[in-house]
Amino acid sequence: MNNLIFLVPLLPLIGFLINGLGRKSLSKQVIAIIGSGSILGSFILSVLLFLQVKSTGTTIVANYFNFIEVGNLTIPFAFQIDQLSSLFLLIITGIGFLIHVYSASYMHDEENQHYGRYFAYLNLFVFSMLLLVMGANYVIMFIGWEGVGLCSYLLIGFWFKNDSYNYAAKKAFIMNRIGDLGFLLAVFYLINKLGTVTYVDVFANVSKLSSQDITIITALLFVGAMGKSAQLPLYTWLPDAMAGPTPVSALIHAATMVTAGIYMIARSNILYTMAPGTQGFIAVVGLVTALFAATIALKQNDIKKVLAYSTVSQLGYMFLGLGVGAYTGAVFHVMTHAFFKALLFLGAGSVIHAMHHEQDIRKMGGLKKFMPITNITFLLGCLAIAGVPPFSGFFSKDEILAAAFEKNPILYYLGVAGALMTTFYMFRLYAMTFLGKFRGTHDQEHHLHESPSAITFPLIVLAILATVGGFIGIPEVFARESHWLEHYLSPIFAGSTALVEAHAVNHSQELLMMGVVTALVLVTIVFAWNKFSKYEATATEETGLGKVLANKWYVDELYDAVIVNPLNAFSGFLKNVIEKSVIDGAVSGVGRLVNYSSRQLRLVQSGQVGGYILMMVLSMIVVILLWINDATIIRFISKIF
Amino acid sequence: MTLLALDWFLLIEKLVLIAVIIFASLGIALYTTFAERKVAAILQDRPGPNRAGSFGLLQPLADGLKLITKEEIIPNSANKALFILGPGLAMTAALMTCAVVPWGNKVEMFGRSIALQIADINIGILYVFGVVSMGVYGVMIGGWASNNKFSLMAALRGASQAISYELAMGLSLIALLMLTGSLSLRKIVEQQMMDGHFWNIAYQPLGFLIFFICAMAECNRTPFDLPEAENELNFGYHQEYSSMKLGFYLFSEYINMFISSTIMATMFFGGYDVPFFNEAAHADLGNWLAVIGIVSLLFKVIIFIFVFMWIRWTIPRFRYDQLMNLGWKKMIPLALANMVITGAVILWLQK
Amino acid sequence: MGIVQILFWFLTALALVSALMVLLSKNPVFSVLWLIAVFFAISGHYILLNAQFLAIVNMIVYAGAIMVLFLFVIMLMNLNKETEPQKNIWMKIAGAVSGGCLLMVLISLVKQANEMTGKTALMKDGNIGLIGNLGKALFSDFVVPFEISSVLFLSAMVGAVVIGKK
Amino acid sequence: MPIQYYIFLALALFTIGIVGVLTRRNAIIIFMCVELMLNATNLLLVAFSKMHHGLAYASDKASLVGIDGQLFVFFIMVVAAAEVSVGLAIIVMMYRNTHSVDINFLNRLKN
Amino acid sequence: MQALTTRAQQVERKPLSFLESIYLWNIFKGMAITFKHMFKKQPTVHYPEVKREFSPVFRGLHVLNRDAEGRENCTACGLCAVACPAEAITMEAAERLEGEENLYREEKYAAKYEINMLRCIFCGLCEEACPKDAIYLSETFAPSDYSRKGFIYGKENLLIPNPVTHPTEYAAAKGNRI
Repeated sequence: MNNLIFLVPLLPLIGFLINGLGRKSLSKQVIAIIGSGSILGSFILSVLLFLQVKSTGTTIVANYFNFIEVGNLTIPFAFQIDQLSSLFLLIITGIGFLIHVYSASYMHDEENQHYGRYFAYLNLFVFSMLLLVMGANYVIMFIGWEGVGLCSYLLIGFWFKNDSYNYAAKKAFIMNRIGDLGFLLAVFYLINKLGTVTYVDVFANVSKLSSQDITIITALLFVGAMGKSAQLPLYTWLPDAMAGPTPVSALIHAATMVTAGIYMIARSNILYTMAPGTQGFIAVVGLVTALFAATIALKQNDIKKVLAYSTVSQLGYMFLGLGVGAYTGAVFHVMTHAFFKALLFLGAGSVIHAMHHEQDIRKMGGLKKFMPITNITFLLGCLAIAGVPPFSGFFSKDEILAAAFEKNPILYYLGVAGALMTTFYMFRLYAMTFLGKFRGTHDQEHHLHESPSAITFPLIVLAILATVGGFIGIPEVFARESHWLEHYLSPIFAGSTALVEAHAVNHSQELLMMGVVTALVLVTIVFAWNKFSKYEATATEETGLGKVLANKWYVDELYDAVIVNPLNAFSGFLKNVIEKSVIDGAVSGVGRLVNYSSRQLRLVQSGQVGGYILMMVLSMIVVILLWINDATIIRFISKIF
Repeated sequence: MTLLALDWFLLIEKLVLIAVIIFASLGIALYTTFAERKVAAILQDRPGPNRAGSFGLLQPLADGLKLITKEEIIPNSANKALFILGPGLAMTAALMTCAVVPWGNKVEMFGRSIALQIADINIGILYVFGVVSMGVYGVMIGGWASNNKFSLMAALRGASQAISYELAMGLSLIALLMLTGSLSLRKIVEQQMMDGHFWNIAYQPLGFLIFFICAMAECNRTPFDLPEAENELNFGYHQEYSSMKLGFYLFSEYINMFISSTIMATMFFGGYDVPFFNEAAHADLGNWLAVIGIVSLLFKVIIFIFVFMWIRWTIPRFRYDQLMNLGWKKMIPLALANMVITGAVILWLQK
Repeated sequence: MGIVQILFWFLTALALVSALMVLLSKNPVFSVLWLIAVFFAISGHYILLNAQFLAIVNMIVYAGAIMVLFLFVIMLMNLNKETEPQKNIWMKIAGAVSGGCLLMVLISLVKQANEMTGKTALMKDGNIGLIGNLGKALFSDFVVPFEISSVLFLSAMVGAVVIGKK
Repeated sequence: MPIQYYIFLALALFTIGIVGVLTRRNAIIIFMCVELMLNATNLLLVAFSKMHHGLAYASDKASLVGIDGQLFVFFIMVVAAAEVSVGLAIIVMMYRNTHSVDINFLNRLKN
Repeated sequence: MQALTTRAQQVERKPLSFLESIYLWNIFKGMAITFKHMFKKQPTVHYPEVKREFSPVFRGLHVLNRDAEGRENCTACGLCAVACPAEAITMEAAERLEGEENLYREEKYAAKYEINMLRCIFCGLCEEACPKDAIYLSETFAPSDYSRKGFIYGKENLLIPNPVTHPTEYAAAKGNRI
């Protein structure tokens, strides 16, 4: 089994190559089979790996070759399979496979060539993500990190004929670049301080680092995570990334790529545990992001935008979990979130598909009777994300909130507020989409239909997962030693848990908190249900806070005003003044100097072979003269004359 | 090279030999011109020259006299030095070839054993090729120095013909050399004289045919006399020549014919070997054995010369493209095939 | 002074004079003819060194084939004294002087090379120059270079034809 | 003969070749000078081969020491012949294009 | 193109077959033919030693005849000149003087008699026209000279030797005529 590890990322890579190169010659069916099949293969291997890790509990490090070998620094190309990465492998390949299946049907209207391109990108994405997760050091992780960035750029701009989509793609790419810079700096810092980037070595030698170093490293790494996982202030790319095809949104922006930051921090948990300052910062950023995005989501009318902001919000929860030291909770939430968010996105995709690419929920409604399966699965997803027990979201979110309460009750209260907002906008979305009566055109109504089985199958599978997925992490409150996930991941977080003394909230308080939150959630659901199931389109402008929220707190405008415009002005100054007169002047001056001296030197280059040979002979003479003993030659010459 | 040892008797002996052979060659060439006319006449049912001397035997002398006493003309625009050098080179090259030909057995004279060969060198036949390739210069220089377009064209024609056929000639001999295993002409003759050995013609009929044709081309004999096609191609490289310089050119050609006949007789027909006559058993004949050998060789040579003439007065000349096609597309592949087959057979026999 | 010495000095003088005449002749045809003389002199040296095969090959290949090609080309182009391009006199002097310097430097180099003093080349003895020995060495130890050189020849032939046909 | 005589002779021939290349403008003459240089090296190779052979010959008459030098000469001749065939073809091409064999017309290296 | 006559034949230009392109076979055939000629009888007449018989009507150079006493027959009547199709004959007449009876048979004789041998076509019409048998065509032929002038034969070239003074030459010149 160990020697098959390399196959896990290799299969998607092969799929990428075949689909990419054969996109014009292969039929759609073949492309879909290759694309999905390679992921299925990876998934099967991942399951085997997971089972192995689960049964033996050991960490496998597969060393392949030395990727970089400079001086004392040796960076091997190695994969590390342990509890954390095997879990992520399952999520990536499993959900990835479902999304591939979904895409096979969803993208069927594309031209053959673009269909192949789509699957090639998708496979490349999975490959990069697997590389990111499986890498045994930060550099391999960085390769995957960059790879997913690239793939997200390619996939967001998949319909590259639309300029605004390209703009969104570029935005995502640049935002990610800002974060990547932090990651890269952190890696360099690590290399500088420790001389190694391999996880095992780094974590073993953590004690050699001063707390300041750790803070800097963790902060820089977190900057990377902020970019990749769309945290404030680098979150704006994610909503815009909805430009890509819906399955892409589901795969990248819900289930996998954005969780890379979580994975990275969870992977480096020891470092973070030793840097409480950074951890606090993360908690604050996560919470603020969660609330901030939730408020924006309240007023969005685009079905995918709502989901996108909810993703940002949920990611904020995960960072909150990481920030308060609930690494297991964060990972747990990653997993459940992957289930229900993928489900929601795919459901949204199904809706959009049925509505012929209409994304405005104000023009939907009453889809319940047209699309029963989508309706039910979507409802299950909403319940899960709202945290209604016993759906999966309840367990994971509860774990994070409980941990936050332990840290600071304020974090808890704000978190609960965010959770209620989440419930509200999700049910607003559900109600406006599926309940009430249809508000779209007659033509659209005529064509409404349930999606084909390739689309509904993943929905059903994901719905089941979203419903029962939480049971792998039942809190201690309900049953002792029942938190399987915590048990499973404990080796990874062993170092961190050892550092932090455990002080659990007592059970009665916890049960009370759960009850109150559940009640509030249910109330919110009822409220939203009632309010929006009878929604009628009105022409009234939003006012006040509503307008601010609908405009996403004017963050994009703020960024434009604060960062983009001054930067543009500065760039303009650099371009027009500095570049033209100073740099160009210097460059052209050097050029002119070279030009002038060349023109003089050119006279030597007559182009006449004879001249060159003369030079050759003369230099031969000089070389020989230099080589042989001067005294003898002088004696010889004086003898001649 | 025994030549270089300071053995004065040897030097004198060789000088005498050289003188004799050169004069003999010249004489034979002289009479070949006569024979040419006579044979032509006989083949055409005419009596031929018969005025000078009985049967016209003094005719060559008369011809020579005529050539010598004619006016020497060197064209004004010609390059004088080269104009004179050209025929000289042609003549020298023609005469130099005889150096390696074994004319007969050793003779005992003045208490010395004299080999009837100027130099028995290790690379005999290669030497012949070397000298033959020099012969081209006489033609080219003469043609160029005349400063006449037609001469130049004829010279180039002649030179390319000579070079083309030299290739096939060499290749045809390689098969023979595989058999003999030696380049020395004397060794080759002695091998043919041995009991149980036939003349090489028996082993190499195709090689001989190719060699013969190529020799004809090298000598510019009909049907390969393109370089000097008198009326059809506006004469040849010697168009501007007159008097003895023209005579040299013509003479060198006849000497070439004589020498190539000798080489053919030596290589393929046993040289000075007398057929059905065991020389080794008649050692008591002494020097007469050598004389018999020389006569035998000369007899073979005369037959060859006759065949040359016979062919000349039978066959019309080739067109130039036919000539080149024959040389490059027929002779060389044939010679190569002959070489390969011979090599294969030798290997097969030796296992 | 034995006959070998006499011949050596004669051939040396012939080679040098002819080589100089190659340069000094205004007419390219004369240059070619002088070069042939150089080759003859060098062949003579080979014979003195008892390298019979090389001597005759030098004659056949260089004098008999290569120089005929040169003559062909020169004659077909109708190059003569009048059309011969001449270098400017200063360039000629520069060339001659630098060449002379090179010769001087090289000779001084050889003069002080101790490895070469007191060594002689075996003149007429020794059989390595005979065709039998050379042939054995050529077709046993050097058979691969020999075959490769035949391929080189073929490609050169093809190349010449292709260039010439354009 | 002393080997140095041969070295000097070869050097002199070689230098004459170089001077020829330097002082002539006719491409064919230059080419011929290159041949002259090749021949100078050939002569030197043969002389050296005989020098080495002479040392071995004193003890073993059948020795083949130094034969490789003469074979090198053989290969040099082969290469020279190939070179000449291609080179002359090139010169003929050049003559067809420029109607001259003056290498001063071949100054494309300049640009 | 339409052939102008029925005699035109298309020349066949087949490529040579292999045997032909080797040339050898045909060469041997040709050589056999020439070799046969070596043994053929030569038709050559070795001229100065052996002469071919003339036919009785052979027409050679002209001869001005004399009678048996050595007198010229010609009376310069001009009939021969009139008859001559090539207009090669000219003459001038003169009167026989006293004491010349032994020279000229008639009272009128040709003081000058010239035949341009380059124009003469040796047709024999002059001989036919002559009423006096004064001119006839001999068996002598192939004259040679260095200039064209020499071919204008005068009386000194044409007159037959005097049978009285030079009987042998006369006989030789007369040949087997009459």
